[in-house]
Amino acid sequence: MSKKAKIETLDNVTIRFAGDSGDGMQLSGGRFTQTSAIMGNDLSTLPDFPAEIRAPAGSLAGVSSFQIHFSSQEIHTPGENPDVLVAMNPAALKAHLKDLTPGGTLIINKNAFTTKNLKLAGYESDPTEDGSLEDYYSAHFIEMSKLVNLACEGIDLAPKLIDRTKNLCALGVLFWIYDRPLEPTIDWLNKKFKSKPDIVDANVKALHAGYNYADTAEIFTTKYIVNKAKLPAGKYRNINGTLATCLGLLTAVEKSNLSLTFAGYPITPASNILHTLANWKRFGVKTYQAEDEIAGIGAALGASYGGSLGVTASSGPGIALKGEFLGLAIITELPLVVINVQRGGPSTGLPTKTEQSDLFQAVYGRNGEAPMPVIAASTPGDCYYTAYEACRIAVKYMTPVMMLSDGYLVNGSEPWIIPNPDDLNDFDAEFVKENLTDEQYLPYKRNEETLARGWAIPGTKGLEHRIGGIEKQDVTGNVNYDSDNHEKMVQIRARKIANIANELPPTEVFGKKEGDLLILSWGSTHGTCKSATESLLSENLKVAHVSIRWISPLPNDLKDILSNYKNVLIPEINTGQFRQIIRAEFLVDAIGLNEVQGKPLGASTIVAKAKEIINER
Amino acid sequence: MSKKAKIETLDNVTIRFAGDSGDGMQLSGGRFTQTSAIMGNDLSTLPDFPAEIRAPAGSLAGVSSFQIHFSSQEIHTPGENPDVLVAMNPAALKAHLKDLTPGGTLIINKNAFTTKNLKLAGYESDPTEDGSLEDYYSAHFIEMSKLVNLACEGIDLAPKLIDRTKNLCALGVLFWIYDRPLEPTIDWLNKKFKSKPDIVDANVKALHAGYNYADTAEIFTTKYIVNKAKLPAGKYRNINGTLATCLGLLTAVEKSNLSLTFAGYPITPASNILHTLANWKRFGVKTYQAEDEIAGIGAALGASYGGSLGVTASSGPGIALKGEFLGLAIITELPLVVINVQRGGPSTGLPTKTEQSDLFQAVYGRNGEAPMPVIAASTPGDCYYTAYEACRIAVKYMTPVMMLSDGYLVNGSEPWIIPNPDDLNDFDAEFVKENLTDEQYLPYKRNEETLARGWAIPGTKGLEHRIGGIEKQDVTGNVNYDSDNHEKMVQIRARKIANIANELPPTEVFGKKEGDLLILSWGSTHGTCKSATESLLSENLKVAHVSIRWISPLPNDLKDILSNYKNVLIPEINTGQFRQIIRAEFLVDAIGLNEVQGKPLGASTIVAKAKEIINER
Amino acid sequence: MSDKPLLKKADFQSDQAIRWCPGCGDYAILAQTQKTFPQITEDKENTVFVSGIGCSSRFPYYMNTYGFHTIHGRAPTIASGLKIANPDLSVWLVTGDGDGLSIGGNHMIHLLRRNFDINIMLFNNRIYGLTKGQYSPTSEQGKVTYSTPMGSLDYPFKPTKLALGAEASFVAKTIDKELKHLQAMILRANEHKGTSFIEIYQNCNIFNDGAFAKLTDRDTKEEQLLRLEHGKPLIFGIEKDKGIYLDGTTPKVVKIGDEYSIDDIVVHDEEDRFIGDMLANFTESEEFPEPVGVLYCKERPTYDSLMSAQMDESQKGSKSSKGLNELLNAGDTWEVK
Amino acid sequence: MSDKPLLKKADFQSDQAIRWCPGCGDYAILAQTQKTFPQITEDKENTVFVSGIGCSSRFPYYMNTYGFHTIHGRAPTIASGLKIANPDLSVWLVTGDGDGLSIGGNHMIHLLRRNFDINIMLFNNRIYGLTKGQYSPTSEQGKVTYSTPMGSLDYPFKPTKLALGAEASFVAKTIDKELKHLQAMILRANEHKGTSFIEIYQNCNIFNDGAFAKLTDRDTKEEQLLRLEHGKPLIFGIEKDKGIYLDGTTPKVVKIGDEYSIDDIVVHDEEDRFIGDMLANFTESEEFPEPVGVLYCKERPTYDSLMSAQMDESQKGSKSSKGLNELLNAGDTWEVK
Ligand SMILES: Cc1ncc(C[n+]2csc(CCOP(=O)(O)OP(=O)(O)O)c2C)c(N)n1
Ligand SMILES: Cc1ncc(C[n+]2csc(CCOP(=O)(O)OP(=O)(O)O)c2C)c(N)n1
Ligand code: SF4
Ligand code: SF4
Ligand SMILES: [Mg+2]
Ligand SMILES: [Mg+2]
Repeated sequence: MSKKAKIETLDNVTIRFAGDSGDGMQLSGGRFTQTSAIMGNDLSTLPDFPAEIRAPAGSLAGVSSFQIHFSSQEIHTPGENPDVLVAMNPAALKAHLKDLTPGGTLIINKNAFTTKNLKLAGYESDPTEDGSLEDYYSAHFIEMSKLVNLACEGIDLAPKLIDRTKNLCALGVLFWIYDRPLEPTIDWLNKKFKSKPDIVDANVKALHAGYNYADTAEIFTTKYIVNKAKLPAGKYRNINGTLATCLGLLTAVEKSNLSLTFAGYPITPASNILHTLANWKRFGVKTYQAEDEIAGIGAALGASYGGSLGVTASSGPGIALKGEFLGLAIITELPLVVINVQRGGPSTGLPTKTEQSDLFQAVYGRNGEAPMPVIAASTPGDCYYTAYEACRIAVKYMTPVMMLSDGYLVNGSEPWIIPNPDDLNDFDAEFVKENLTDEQYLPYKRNEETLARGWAIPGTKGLEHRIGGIEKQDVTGNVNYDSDNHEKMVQIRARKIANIANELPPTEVFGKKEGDLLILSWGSTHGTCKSATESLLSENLKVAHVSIRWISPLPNDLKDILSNYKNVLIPEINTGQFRQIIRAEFLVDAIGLNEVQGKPLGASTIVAKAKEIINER
Repeated sequence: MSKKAKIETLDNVTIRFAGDSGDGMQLSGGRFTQTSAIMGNDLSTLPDFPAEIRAPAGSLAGVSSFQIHFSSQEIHTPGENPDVLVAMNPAALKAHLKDLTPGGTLIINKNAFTTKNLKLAGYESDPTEDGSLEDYYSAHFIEMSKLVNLACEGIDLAPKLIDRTKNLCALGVLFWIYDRPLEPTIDWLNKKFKSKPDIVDANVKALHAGYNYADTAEIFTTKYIVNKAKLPAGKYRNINGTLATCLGLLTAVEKSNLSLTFAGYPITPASNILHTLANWKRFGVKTYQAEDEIAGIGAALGASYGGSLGVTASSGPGIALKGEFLGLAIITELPLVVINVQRGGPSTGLPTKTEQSDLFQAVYGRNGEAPMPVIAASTPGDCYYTAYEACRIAVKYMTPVMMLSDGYLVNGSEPWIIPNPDDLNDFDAEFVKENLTDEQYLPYKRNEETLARGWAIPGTKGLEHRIGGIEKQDVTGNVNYDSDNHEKMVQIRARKIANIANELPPTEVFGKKEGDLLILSWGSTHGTCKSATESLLSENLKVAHVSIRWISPLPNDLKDILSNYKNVLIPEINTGQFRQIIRAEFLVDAIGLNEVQGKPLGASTIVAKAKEIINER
Repeated sequence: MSDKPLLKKADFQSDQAIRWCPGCGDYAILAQTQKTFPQITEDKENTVFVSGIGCSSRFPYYMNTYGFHTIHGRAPTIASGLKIANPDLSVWLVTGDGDGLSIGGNHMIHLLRRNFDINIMLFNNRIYGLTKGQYSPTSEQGKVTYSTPMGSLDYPFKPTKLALGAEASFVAKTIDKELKHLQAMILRANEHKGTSFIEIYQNCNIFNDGAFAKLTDRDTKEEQLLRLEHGKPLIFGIEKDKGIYLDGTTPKVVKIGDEYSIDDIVVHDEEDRFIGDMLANFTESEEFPEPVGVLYCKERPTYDSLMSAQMDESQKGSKSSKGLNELLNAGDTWEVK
Repeated sequence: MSDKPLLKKADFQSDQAIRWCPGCGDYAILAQTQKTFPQITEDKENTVFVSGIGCSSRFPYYMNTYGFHTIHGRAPTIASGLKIANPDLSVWLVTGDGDGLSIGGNHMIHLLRRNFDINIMLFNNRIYGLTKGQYSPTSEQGKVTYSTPMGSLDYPFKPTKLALGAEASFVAKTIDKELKHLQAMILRANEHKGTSFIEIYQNCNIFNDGAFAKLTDRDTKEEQLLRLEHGKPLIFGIEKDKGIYLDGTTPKVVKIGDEYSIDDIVVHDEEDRFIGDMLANFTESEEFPEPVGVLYCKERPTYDSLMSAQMDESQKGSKSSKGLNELLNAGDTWEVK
């Protein structure tokens, strides 16, 4: 039956699945991802959800998409312009066509191009009929709804449910084109819908229908092979940033024998952290949905005061509300982890889109002299290590720590070597022991090395003491209004945070150790910058990439590193906030590459900018 | 009767009145100030209140003080180390003696040095008896309580009330020493206690008692004369920063024909703004005490939305709570003035002390790309002009504006030429006119020059429209999630604020137009920096002083000015926040002089530091 | 109202595409509001809808009046400031059970006690819709949601009881599906001078479908609803054969017939706060029917009218035009020549 | 309690100098608390006092237990988190009418409905003390203060009514000058499992002196105070000759004698929420005496106990020690060699 297809090998492919919110695009994308992972590709993914809960079916506002970039090489981004666009309805086509690579492959569910849907998407004429697509793309119009209906004949399911399987049909087509096995998906369906055999049946039939259609129909003439990537050896899983963050927190408390108390208030895109942790009660994790963000951080701080590690998470507007409490955490010197999953601002802004524009808020957004460590995760999987480090530093230095994440990181995913918690930095947490002497406990006596005060928790005999937000007397912690004491305490608090830099590992420089251009990134632009650097290095340009994890304090060796390059380029999804910090700190005339479009930067933009700089300066 | 006293002329004198909270030191200080003002001295004052409401009488926590610096020259600070210390009880002596100039004059109320008071102040032996003071100071122990008791014999008042007049006795002594008339004080007493002749009588007697004592007793051998200062001609009054701020706000609305709505929540040291404005209902000012700071700014923004100029004021922790709402004001582009009367932080910190440590919060403390003008007042009287400008810019550019003030500015006072509102910058406020056409009103259409959108207030026919915190479509203001539109709006909002720099007057440079050192200040360190600069210039050093009013945006000409000096010194009452901004903006290796002691900097510290820089570099 | 031409429902429909989920109860509330408004005003420019954040809070976008979609929980603050600036506006506040009672609870209770002349429509779907289904302060204890996989632990608020506890001067309850009743409540709120609090039970068919089913099912609802009418006895049931009887201080449901006659039944008095409190306690109880209608309504001076009075009073005698100069020149002054 | 040696009042006195104004009612409350505590605990390390900001909120500094002076209005959040972390602690929350009902009103009502086992002492002096005398949400309408020179406009909260509206499970009221009664209320709050709300009328002799004079003047107070006792009729007056009678749904003060006998008087039942609501309405009214004592007390599961139960339940069967690895390795995994 099967026609003889040409076979070509590719290094890299980016596919974007796009359809109505109800079309199951996240599922198709997820399954393609899983299968590719098992096949040994490196990959990176990025879902994009509509802002509305349930926008009207067929509307532009209701389009949901999922992009996967997979490769036989190491990759670092979910890709820019897709090579393949799957468009399940006119709105999806309208919203995403502009991104498709010229000459790219278009796979369209022809049955969804009804007059009503075309109108909803704002098409005057039907692009699957008017020939407007074929000139520019390799366009395939497949009657997916019809295909699945035929395939599922005889299954006792409502027509609506059968129609819903068309996402599996689309997946089947792609599996054929990229020569991927169907079994992992079939296994998964069997597990997922264990109790609903009809559903499994319909979905499997739809999957095969798509696969067979591609195999049989004359329209696809080439199969593509994307080989295994050479990845570091290890046991892998796919992970998104939310789960990685939660696992990082859990690892932190398990290693330190602490308990975890998470208190927060729902907000997109941070809510999933609460949801995930809420399922982990069996591991001793306590979660608390507070009445607002202030109560969330308050309860987390209260928990820390009580000897559990308090963690809270939110996004821009919610973080804004936590500012006053951060000051209290700083002056009372209690451990606390605050996670900011950044989204587009200002104000409510673009709540479902990614952005890096809360950096200023994290570093500077408090009243008074209120220094506080700020750490940023660079990839979905890195959220694990970042969350772990945030907890470790919070406890070791008795300080609140702000962890910066963003919409892309929490929702994006990548293959991830399952870590061995034993390999992580040691993490000792100790409470002050009970005091059976007559001596008054001194809550602000410090560890000489870290300058951390003791963690003396209520319930411990002989440590009764009072803390609060008024300036404290050195050593005793009593209320104190003296000038000299205040200045001293301001300095101690600053020094304590600055000292953290002394324990940071040497900063990794990827690329040339000196040269024309250093690309400096923080947070989720890591992958894009690394890809761009690889590309520039492959053209023999003298460039390097440094990705900064600790923004406050900055690593001690950064100054020297910066001095090894003629130029410094800082790409950010904001108007130049990190650039401002680097300029102030090192008086380096860093150049910004700034796009604020609610989505990750593209590596090609960075490559172009880098070349421009190298050539011009 | 009167002995023949030597007469000496002095340029400058600084007196500090210190006593228990109940001792009336603020009153003595105020009267001395007023009399000196009328005599034509230039002057500057600084009260210092205890943090407690009513700390136990005689305790260190209960000491209240008032410092006045008066001069026959122009002066800019309340002085550093007083030449004269009036100490009404042992605690006052204990708390303030360390600041008294070596060899300075001590005037002590001997009667308060009881065993109980000595113990409360922590004295082991009586310093008025053990000779410990006379070696270092010109110490005068006066039995003030006894003096007033004798003077008031026959007046039918409770002994407690009579004893309370001893602050007038102390004042009388000082009036004699500095050759000042008693009449202004007597007139004032008559007015103030019109309905209580006995009180007037006792106070006047006490005043005379002190004056006569100084005149008669052998202990004061010299009278000092501080001549009139050559001040700019005009009608003067004494003013503190709170009143100046309120007058500035009122002037703004009167000039623009707007109404003023002030909404806030009490917090030290900002509450007096609310109290002052609450008394001005007769001028159309509406004030609203909200349930918290969030409600305060929300109501102010709601008022602005309704066409009244909304103003709110708070201090550090309260400003922290307003951050989320600032984002809403920025994206909805409504006028709003937020006044931050800075105090010592972090957290509750030192609530009654001054500090400049909320600069970062003002400039950077918001989520998302949230640019907003920041203006800082430099002297108590300058609060008037600053508040006026804050209002003008808020309305002209349809933006929230943050005005920075501080504990020193609101409580300190200085002689002030009564301004003529007609001389101020024009201030036109116009609402969008009603629209009787069928065309949809476009709320985000902009003025081409200022980029401000129209102020279209509810109640106006034909302008019905919807605004909110989600990203808005350019021109229409509709909800919009597009990438390109978002980037465009981010840029427009930034440009609108940056453009304000184009209308700022040329920056004033005091001193050499180029040279070795520029002293750069913002906010209330203005006076100290100016004094230091005068002193350095008098030694023929090549220095200058620039005081920055607009911190965001910075003036366009600052870059050139900075380039005219070998070094830049930035004195601040924080750990270097403005320095950080200047470094980032101009890549200038500015040097910081930072003291965080809850009190104004001293000019001598700056002078010393300046010399060190000039000599070393 | 004057003799201007009456506005129509369509005049209150904005041009924005409505983005609630198909089937959401919010649609019905919007439609009833748009339908009622021609009876409320003939100048739509004087009406302002202010909201917080949530599905319900998108409401202002769809009303062709002035509208302000503010931030989460803070609509009462904006509405209060707006009313201070311009007491003549008709200000409507739309909020949800999360927006108005969780993050915004404090502003809500303070608005109620201050009694600004503002009308509140609280859409209670007992869930957070916009953030995709976490429990809210009105969710029943034990509710399984994303954030509470083993069931929620918090005891819920009864919104009308909280409102009465906060000294509300007008408290009513209605249901998205009770179209006429909803309209009537909107009209009553509009008539009331002072803060009017209408709780509207609203079905979120995506995350909390059927939360109010027993109150809206044609077959069962009359057994469950206690329809309040001022001056009428508190009776209910398909046969109108049950009523509320006060046994000492304790209310009881009794059957009207042999033992109890209609005269034994408590007569509703909207101005009686003891009755209002009692009815609010009936919310979502096993024992009592669910009261809908006006639980309590008693006017007292509004904040805005008191403020206007003070402003007027303060301006008596003094002329504000001279004010600024008078103030600038107050206190001791002196001339330097 | 065990047979450990009893602690003494002095054991609960910290070494910090007390900084309230001489004559402040706070002193009496502190003294009664320190006096009562030996009856409450024999391990002072298990007691934590948490407060916000205000004069009253300095309280923890003076108790020789653990103490946390937090930020304005937010003490309930810290206390809740503390109780989550360690449900065995005895947590006391001290707040003021500004701290607890103005800026902190939302956290307060949510704490009450959640019913954490925490004891709240709200010092109501009807003024902002620490910020030097602005009116508060409990100040009477028309109050002249620095921020309201022509008199305040807001209608005040009745704190006990708000607490009941927020589903409080224990609501009591007492007075700084009623030393024994104050002690008794502290003991009752301690006994109650769940959030206990004690409102304490407290004189601020600096900014609001005499606010409660009619309730504390020896000569008049018994005519004004309705001393609540469970199971006893609601009578008051120096001669104990007045009582509360229910006329239909409406309470009335009646004289016991000819027309009404003691049997006509409502009998207090702490567990009856209808009575609780009624009594809360009596607050600061012209018509009714001021109730002091326990208005309402009815236990229901506490948040902390429900949470503990869920934690226990979740851990049945699964061993948490293996948890981390299980989670790390969950889902599809594959090996790269
Ligand atoms: C400061 C802040 N915190 C949290 C959110 C996220 N958020 C938006 S709406 C909402 C709750 C919505 O619930 P409700 O008010 O009941 O409205 P509904 O969607 O159910 O109509 C939350 C938590 C936000 N936008 N801002
Ligand atoms: C965020 C914040 N806002 C305002 C203040 C100022 N403030 C401190 S205490 C207080 C009110 C105190 O009143 P109350 O709670 O009644 O306590 P009292 O002093 O009367 O005992 C205020 C407004 C503050 N410290 N923090
Ligand atoms: S999520 Fe619920 S409340 Fe929100 S629009 Fe959808 S159905 Fe309505
Ligand atoms: S101001 Fe009032 S409440 Fe505060 S300590 Fe003084 S008397 Fe007590
Ligand atoms: Mg809801
Ligand atoms: Mg108070």
